[in-house]
Amino acid sequence: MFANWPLLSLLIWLPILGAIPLLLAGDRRPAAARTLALLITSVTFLLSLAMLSGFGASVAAAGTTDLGLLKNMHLQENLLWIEALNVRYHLGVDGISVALVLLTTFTSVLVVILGWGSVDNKVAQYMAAMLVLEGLMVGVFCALDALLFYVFFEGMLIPMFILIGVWGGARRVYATLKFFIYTFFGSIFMLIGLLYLYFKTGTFELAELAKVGLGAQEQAWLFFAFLIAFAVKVPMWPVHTWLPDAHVEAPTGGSVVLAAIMLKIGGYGFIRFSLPIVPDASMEYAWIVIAMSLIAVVYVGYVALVQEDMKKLIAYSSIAHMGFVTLGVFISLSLARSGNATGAAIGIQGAMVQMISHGFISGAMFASVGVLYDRMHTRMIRDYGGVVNTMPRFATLFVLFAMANCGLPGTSGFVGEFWVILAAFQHNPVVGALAAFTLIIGAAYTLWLVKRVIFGEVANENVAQLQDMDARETFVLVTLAIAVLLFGLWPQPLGNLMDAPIADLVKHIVISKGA
Amino acid sequence: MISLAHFIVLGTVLFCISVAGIFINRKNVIVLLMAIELMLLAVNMNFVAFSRYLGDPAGQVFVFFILTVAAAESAIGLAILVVLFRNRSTINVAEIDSMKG
Amino acid sequence: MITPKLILLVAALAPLFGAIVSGLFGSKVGRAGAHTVTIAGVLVSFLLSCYTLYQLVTGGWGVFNENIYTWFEVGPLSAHVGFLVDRLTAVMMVVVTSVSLLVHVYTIGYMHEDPGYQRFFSYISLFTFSMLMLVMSNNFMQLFFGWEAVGLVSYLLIGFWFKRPTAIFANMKAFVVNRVGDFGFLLGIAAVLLWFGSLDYATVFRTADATLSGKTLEIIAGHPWQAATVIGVLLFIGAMGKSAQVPLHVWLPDSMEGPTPISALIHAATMVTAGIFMVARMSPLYELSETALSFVLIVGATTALFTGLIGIVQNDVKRVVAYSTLSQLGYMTVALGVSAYSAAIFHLMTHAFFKALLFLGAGSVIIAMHHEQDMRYMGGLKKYMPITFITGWIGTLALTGFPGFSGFFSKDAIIEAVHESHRFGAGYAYFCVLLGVFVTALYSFRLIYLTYHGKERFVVEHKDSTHAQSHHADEHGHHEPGHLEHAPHESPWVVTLPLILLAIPSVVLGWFAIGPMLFGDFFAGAIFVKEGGPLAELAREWHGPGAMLWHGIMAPPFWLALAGFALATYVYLFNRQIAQRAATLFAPLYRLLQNKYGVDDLYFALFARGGIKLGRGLWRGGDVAVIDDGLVNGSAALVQGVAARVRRVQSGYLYHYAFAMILGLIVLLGGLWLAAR
Amino acid sequence: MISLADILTLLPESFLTIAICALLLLDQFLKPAQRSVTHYLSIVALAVTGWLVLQQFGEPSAFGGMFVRDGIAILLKLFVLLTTALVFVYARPYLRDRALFVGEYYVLCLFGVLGMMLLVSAGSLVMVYLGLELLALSSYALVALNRDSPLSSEAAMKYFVLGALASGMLLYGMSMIYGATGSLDLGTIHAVTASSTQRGMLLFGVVFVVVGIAFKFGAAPFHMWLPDVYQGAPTAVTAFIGSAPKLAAFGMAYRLLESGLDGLGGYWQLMLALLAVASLAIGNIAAIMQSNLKRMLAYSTISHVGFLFLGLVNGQPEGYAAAMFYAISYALTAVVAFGIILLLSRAGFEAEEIADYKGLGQRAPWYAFLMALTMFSLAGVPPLFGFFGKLLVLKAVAVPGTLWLAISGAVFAIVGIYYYLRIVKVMYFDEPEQGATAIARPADAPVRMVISANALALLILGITWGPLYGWCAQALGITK
Repeated sequence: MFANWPLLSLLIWLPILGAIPLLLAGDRRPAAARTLALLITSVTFLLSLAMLSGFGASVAAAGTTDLGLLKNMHLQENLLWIEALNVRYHLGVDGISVALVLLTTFTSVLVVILGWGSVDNKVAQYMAAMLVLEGLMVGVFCALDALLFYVFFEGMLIPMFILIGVWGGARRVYATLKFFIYTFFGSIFMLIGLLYLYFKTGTFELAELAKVGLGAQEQAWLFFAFLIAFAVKVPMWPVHTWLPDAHVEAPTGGSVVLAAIMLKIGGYGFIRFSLPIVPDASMEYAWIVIAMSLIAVVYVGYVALVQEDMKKLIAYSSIAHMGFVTLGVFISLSLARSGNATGAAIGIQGAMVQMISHGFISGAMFASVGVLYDRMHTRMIRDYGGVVNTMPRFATLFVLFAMANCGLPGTSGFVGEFWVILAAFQHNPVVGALAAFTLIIGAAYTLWLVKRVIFGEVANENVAQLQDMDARETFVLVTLAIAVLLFGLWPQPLGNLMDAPIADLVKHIVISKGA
Repeated sequence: MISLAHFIVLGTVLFCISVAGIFINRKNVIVLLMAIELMLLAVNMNFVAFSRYLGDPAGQVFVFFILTVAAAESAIGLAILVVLFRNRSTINVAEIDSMKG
Repeated sequence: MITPKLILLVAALAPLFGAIVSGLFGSKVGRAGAHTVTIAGVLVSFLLSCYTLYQLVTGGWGVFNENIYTWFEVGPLSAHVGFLVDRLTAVMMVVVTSVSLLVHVYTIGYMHEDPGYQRFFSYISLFTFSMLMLVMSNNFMQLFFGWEAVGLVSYLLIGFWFKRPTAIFANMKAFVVNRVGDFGFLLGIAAVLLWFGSLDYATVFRTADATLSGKTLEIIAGHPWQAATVIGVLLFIGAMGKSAQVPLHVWLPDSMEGPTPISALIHAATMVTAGIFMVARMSPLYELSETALSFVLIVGATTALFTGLIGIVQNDVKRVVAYSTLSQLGYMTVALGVSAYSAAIFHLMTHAFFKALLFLGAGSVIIAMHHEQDMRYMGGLKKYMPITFITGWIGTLALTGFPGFSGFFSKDAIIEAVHESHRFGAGYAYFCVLLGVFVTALYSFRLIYLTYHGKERFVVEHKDSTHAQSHHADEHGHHEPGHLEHAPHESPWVVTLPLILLAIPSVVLGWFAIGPMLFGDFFAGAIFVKEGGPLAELAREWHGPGAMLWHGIMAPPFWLALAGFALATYVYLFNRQIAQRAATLFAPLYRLLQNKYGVDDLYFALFARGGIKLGRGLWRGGDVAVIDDGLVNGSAALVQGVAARVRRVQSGYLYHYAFAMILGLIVLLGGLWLAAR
Repeated sequence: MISLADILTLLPESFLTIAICALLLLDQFLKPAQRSVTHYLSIVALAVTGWLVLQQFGEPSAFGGMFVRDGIAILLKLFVLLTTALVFVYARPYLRDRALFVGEYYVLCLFGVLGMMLLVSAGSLVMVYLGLELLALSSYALVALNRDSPLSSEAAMKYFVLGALASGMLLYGMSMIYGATGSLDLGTIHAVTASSTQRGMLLFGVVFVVVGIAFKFGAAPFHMWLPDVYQGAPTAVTAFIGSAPKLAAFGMAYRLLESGLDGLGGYWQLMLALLAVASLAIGNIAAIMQSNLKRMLAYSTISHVGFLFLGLVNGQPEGYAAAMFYAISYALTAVVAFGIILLLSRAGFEAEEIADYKGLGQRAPWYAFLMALTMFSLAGVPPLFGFFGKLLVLKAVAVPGTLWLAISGAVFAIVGIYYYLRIVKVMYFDEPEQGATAIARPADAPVRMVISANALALLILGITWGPLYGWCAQALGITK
C-alpha cells in the first residue's frame, strides 16, 4: 500500500516540519511539547517500518541502470532540484540504508522518551532540535544525490551544535565548537571532491559517480577527500578527539544520538562513496585505513581503560568499536579484489551489523549513564560503587549492556565483531589477531567499569540514597535490551536485508575503474 | 619636438608625486586633498595627451567630466574636513587613528 | 511424536526454562518455587541424558547430527545452532546433568540463609543449559557460544557475593583471563574457517586430513607453520583459558571466592573440563599435528606437577581442593597430549564425581564451621559430622588413586599411556605425572588430617551478641578466626545426600567403565586416534580391571602415593612441628610456593598495572598532548596568534592604509611583469 | 543626438533622478514629525523604479552603446533596489532614535542607488567613472551623516581619501587603456584587446583598473578602509554601504573585465586569484579577534569578497554567474545582519559590541534565531542560502588548474566558521549580563515582519535557490 507513497520524503520532512509548531509553542507548555514530540517520532517510526513492506520484491524499472547501486534501491523519489546544475532530489533506500533509517527512527523515539524527564529547561527547543536532527539523519541515509547527501550531512551540525551548546555540561562551549569545526573541517574537502567529480561528470548522482572512470591520481585525491570527511565522522584515530569531549558535555539524548546514529554516517559514507566511487585508490590505501582501525581497537582500548569519566570511557569504547566497522569495510575490499567474495561479504556484513548493534549498545550505555547522572549529577566513576545494592533492576540491565559491549555471544555486540574478525583473519592473520585483541581489552575496560560502579559495598551516602529506575527509564532500557538480545540471537533478518546490496557492491568494487 | 612619451612620463611623474604626497605626508589633511587634485590632473594630462595624439575628442570630453567630478569631490572632502575638525579640533593625519585593529 | 531431536531439545532447554522462571519471576515463585522448578528442570534433562546415553550405547540411536536453527547466513557460509550427539557427547551430558542435579539439591542446604537464593538457582540452571549447549554443539560457532556463556555464568557466580571486594576482583580476573584464552580460541576458529570454509564439525573432520596436508601459514617470513599446528595450538590456547592450564591457571584458585556449590559444579566438575572435552572432540584435527600435541603435553605436565605443589602449602580448605583440581586438569591434558583422549575423558568423568564430592564435603565442613575456611582452625571434626567425614575419605582415596577406587583406574591409565608414548616431551611428562602422584597424596591427606583428625583447634563460645551476623552467609569471615557461636554439627540431609550419591560412583565407576571406554570401541567414531596410539599399546596387555588392580599395586605410582600418604600421616597426625620446621628449613621454597611462584604478582604488575600505565601514557601523551593540545588546539592557537599580528597591520593611520594600497599595486605590477615576460 | 528611444531606455534612471529631486524639495517643507513621508515616498520611488526596470522600455542599449541594458544589468539593478528598500525599512527606527531621521539620508542613498544603476549598465569608461563617483561621493557624505560623531567623521575622512586615491588609480588605468586602444567604449576596447599584439601599456592600465575594482569591493590589500568605515559610520549607513554596493561592484568588475578587457583574461585572472587568496586569509583571520560586531562583519565582508573573486577568476560564464549569485546572496544576507543590529540598538545604545549579544537567545529568542540563521548562512552551512553561493564559486574553481584556489577557499572557510559560531555561542550559550534588558520594541512590528521574512528567505532560498541561479545563468547567456 505504501508503494506509491513518497514515504522517504515523509520520513525526512515530518520530523523537520513537526519541529516548527514546537518552536512556535515555545516553553510555555513543556508537557504539550513532549507529547507532540513523542507523537511525531512514534509516527515516523511506524512509517519507517512501512519501508520494509516492499522489500524482498525486486525494484520497479525506475533506476535499473547499472551494477549494484540503483538496482536495489526501493521507494525511489527522483525530482529535479536545481536544474541549472542538474542537482536532483533523489531518494531511495536499499537494505543498508533501511537498516540505518530504522535505527534512526527507533532511537529517536527513545531519545524523546529519555528527554522527557531529564530535560526541563527549554523543553520545546530541545525536542525541536531532536526532531530536526532526526529528519536530517534520515535524509543522509536516503540521499542518492551527492549534493543532497552533503546538504543533510552538514545540516546536521547545526542542531547538534545547539544541542550540546545549550543543554550541555560545564565545558559545553569548547566541546561543541570543537565538534562543529572538526566535522566541518572534514566535510569541506569532501565537498571539493564532489565538485571535482561534478566537473568530470556533470552530475551529482551517486549511481553515475560510481560509474565514471577515474585515473589513479584523481582517485587518490578523491579518496583522501572522502577519508578525511568520514574518518572525522566515524571517528577514526587520530581525528577522534572531538568525540570524548562532545559526549561528555552533551546531554544524555545528544550522546545517545551521537553514538547511536551520527557515527554510523561515517561508516555509511565509506560504503556509499569511497568504495564505489574510488575503488582502486581505496584498494591502494586500504592499508592506511586498516592500520588506523587497528590502532583504534588497541590504542583506544587502552585509553578507554584509564578513563575516570564514565561517558568518556564509553565514548572511547565507541571509537574502538567503530574501528571494527572501518576495518570490516576495507578488509572486504581487498578480500574482494583477491577473489574471496565470501570473505568480502562477511566483512561488510560484519561492519554493517556492527554499526547497527553498536547503535543499540552504545545508545543503551549512554542512556544508562544518563539514568545515573540524573540522580547523582556526576559522571565520575569514583563517585559510584555498589549501585547494585540500591538499583538492582538498573544494575541487571547495565551488566547486560556491558556484556554486549564486550561482545558476548548472544548479544548483538558479538555478531559484527565475530564476522569482522573472521574476515580480517582471512585477509591477514596478524590483522585478525590485533582485531581479536578487543576480546581482552574490551572485556577489561568494560568489566572494570562495572566492577567499580555497580558492584561492591555501597560506596557513599549518595549511592545509598539512589532510587531504582522509574517506569519511563525502565521502558527505554528494556526496549534496548530486547533489541540487543534479539539481534544477538536472531541476526538473520539484518542479513537478509543487506545481502543483495552487499553482494552487488562486492561485485562492483572488484572492477577497476582506472581511466 | 615634444612627443607623446614626454607627456606620459610627465603624467606618471605627477601621479607618483601625488601618491607619495598621500602616504608620505603625515601632517595635514589639506595636503591630502591637494595631492588628490594633483593626481586627477595627472590623469587629465594623460587623457588630453592621448586624445590629441589619437585625434579622438572623446578623451577630452572625459577630462571635462573628471574636472567636474573633481570639483564635487574636493567640495565633499572639505566638508568632511570641516566636520572632522569640529569633532576633533585637529586635522593632523597622525592623530586620526581612533579606529584600528 | 517423540523423536531424538525432541528429546535432545527438551534435555537442553529444560534447565533454561528453570533458570528463566527462577531468575525473572523469583520474587513471585518464592524460594521453594525457585528450587523446585530448577531442580525439576535439571532432573528432566538428567533423565533424558541418561536415556540418550542408553540409546547410544545399546545402539538404539545412531549418531545424531542435525542443524536446528540457522543463526546467520552470509553467501555460502552459514552458522547454525545444531546438535552433534554421539557417545562422547552423551557421556558429557550425563556427567554435567548428574553433578548439576546433585549440586542443585545440595544448594538448598548450603544457601538457605542467602538473600540471593533464587538468583543463585537461576544462575546454576543457566550454567547447566550453557554447558549442555557447549557439549552438544555440532559446529564451532555454537561451541564458542557455549564457551563464552559458561564463562559469563562463572563470572556471575564467582561474583555472587558482589559486596566482597575479593569476589568482584576474582570474577573480573576470571573473565579477563578466560578472554585471553578465547582470544586464541576465536583465532583458531578463524583459521578453521580460512582453510575449511566451513564451521561444521562433520565437514571439517571429514576433510581435515585432505584439506590441511601441505597447507602452511607464514607470518614471520621464512618460518612457515603447518596449518594443523596453527589451528591446534590456537584452539588449545582457548582450552588453556577454560581448563586453567599454566600459564592461564591464575584465575581458578581465586574463583573459590564463589559459593562452594559452584566451585564444585563449575570450577571442578564441568566447566573447567570444557577444554579437555573440546580437544578430545577435535581429535581428528589434533592427530594431524605432532607439534600441537607436544605443546599440549608439556603444558599439561607442567600444570599437573607445579600447581599440585602449591596445594601443599595452602591453608584454605577450598583452595587446597582448587589446586588439586588444577593438577588433575593437568593430568587430563597430559592424556590428551599423548593422544589418549579417551583416557582424558575417562579421568574427566571420574574426577567430576570425586572432585565434586570433595568440594561439597569441604562445603559441608564450611557450613559446620560457620563459614570458617581456614584449616588451621579446624581439626577433629570427624566426631561431629560422620557422613561428611567418611565421604571425604572416599573422595580422597579416589583422588589419590588408591587401588580400586575410580581415580586409580583413570589416573593409572594416563600414567601408563604417558609411559608408552614416544612423543616429544613424553619423558618430562612422565616424570611430572609420577611425582604428581606423590604430591597429590601429600596434600590430600594433609587436608583430611587437618580437617577431620587431630584435636580441635577452635573454641566454641556461646555469644548471642554476635549471633545475628553469622546468619548472613554473605557476611562471614568477620568474626575472629577459630571462634564459633555453637558447636559444629552434621549438615542437613540435602547436603549429605549428594555427598553419598557422589561417593558411590567415586568408588565403583572405574571398575566397569574403564574396559569399554579405554580399550573397547566405546568412543569409536567420536574420537579419532592415529594408528599406534599409546592406548592401543596398553590395550594389547589389557586383561580386565582386576589384573590392572594387581598390576597397579606393583607399579611405582602406588608406592609414590603410599609414600605421600605416609609422610602426610606422620607429619600431620603425629608430629606437626615438623611442618613448621620444614617450612622454616626450606624457607625460600616455602615462600615460593606460598606466593604461587610469583606468577599472579607478575601478571598483576605486568598486565594490570602495566596496562593502566600504558593507557595513561597513550591518553595523556597521545590524545591529550599530541593530538589535542598539539594539533587541534595548537592550530587554533596558531590562527589566533597570526590574527593578533594581522590586527596590528590595521594601524588606523591613513598613510599606512594608503601605503598598503600602493604596496598592493606594486606587487600586482611586479606579478604582472613576471607573468608577462 | 539624444533620441526618445534613449530616454525610454534610461526611463528607470531618469525617473529615479526626478524622484530624488522631488524628494529633496519636498523634504524641505516637511516638519520632523512628518519625516515618515520621505521614508515611504523613497521606498515607493524604489519600487516604481524597480517596476520600470522590469518593463524594459526602449532599446537594449542607448547613447551609442554608452548605456547597455542586458540581463545582468536588470538583475543587478533589481537587487540593488530591493536591498536598498530593505535597508530603508530597517534603518527607520534607528534613525528616529538618533535625530538622523532626515531627508538627506534617503536622498543620498538614492543618489548612490542611481550611481549603482548607471555603473552596472555602463557601456563605456566614462559611464563607469561617473556611476562610480556618484556612488562614492554620496557614500562619503553618508558616512559623515552623523555630524557630531568623531568616529563617523574620521571614518568619512579615511574613506574619502582612500576612495579618491583609488578612483585616481582607476582613472589612471583608464587613461592608459584609452591610450592603448584609442577608445573609451568598452565594446571597442574588447575588440581591440582581443586582437592587439603589443600590450605593454594596456597591461599597465589593467593593473590600475583591477586596483580600482578591488578597492570598490574591499579586497585585500585594498580593504583597509572597510573596517574603519563599517565601524565608524552610523549603522544605518553601514547597512547600506555593506550590502547594495557589492552588487554594483560586481557589475563594475563584469563590465570592465569581461565586457572590456576579456582579451587579457589570463593576466587579470591571475591578479584576482592573488587578491582572492589574500582577502580570504586576511578577512577570515582578522575577523577572529574582533570584539565589535560591525568591524567583524567588515572583515567577514572582505573574506566573502575573496570567495566572490573565485567566481571571477574562472573567467567563464558559469564563473560570472556564480560570482553574481554570490554577490546577491551576500547582499541579502548581510542586510539581515545589519538590520538586526539596527533593531537591537536604541538611543544611546549601539548594540554593536559582540558582548551586547550575550544571552540574546533568552532575552529575544526570535531575533537571536534570525541572527543565528544569518550567521550560519554567512558561514556557509547548508541548507542556508550562503552555502550555495560558496558551492557555486568553489565549483567554478574546482577544476584542474585552479584546484589550489578551491582548497585554500575551503581551508579559510574552516577558519571563518569560528567567528560566526562565536556569535551564535554568545547569543545562546552565554548568560545575559546584568542590566541587559530584553529588546523588543512593539513599535516596529512591520520592521520585524520584514526582517523575519528576509531572514527566513535565507532558509527558503537555501532550498529553492534553483530559479535564482537560473536567472543569473540566463543573464550570462548560459543555456542548460
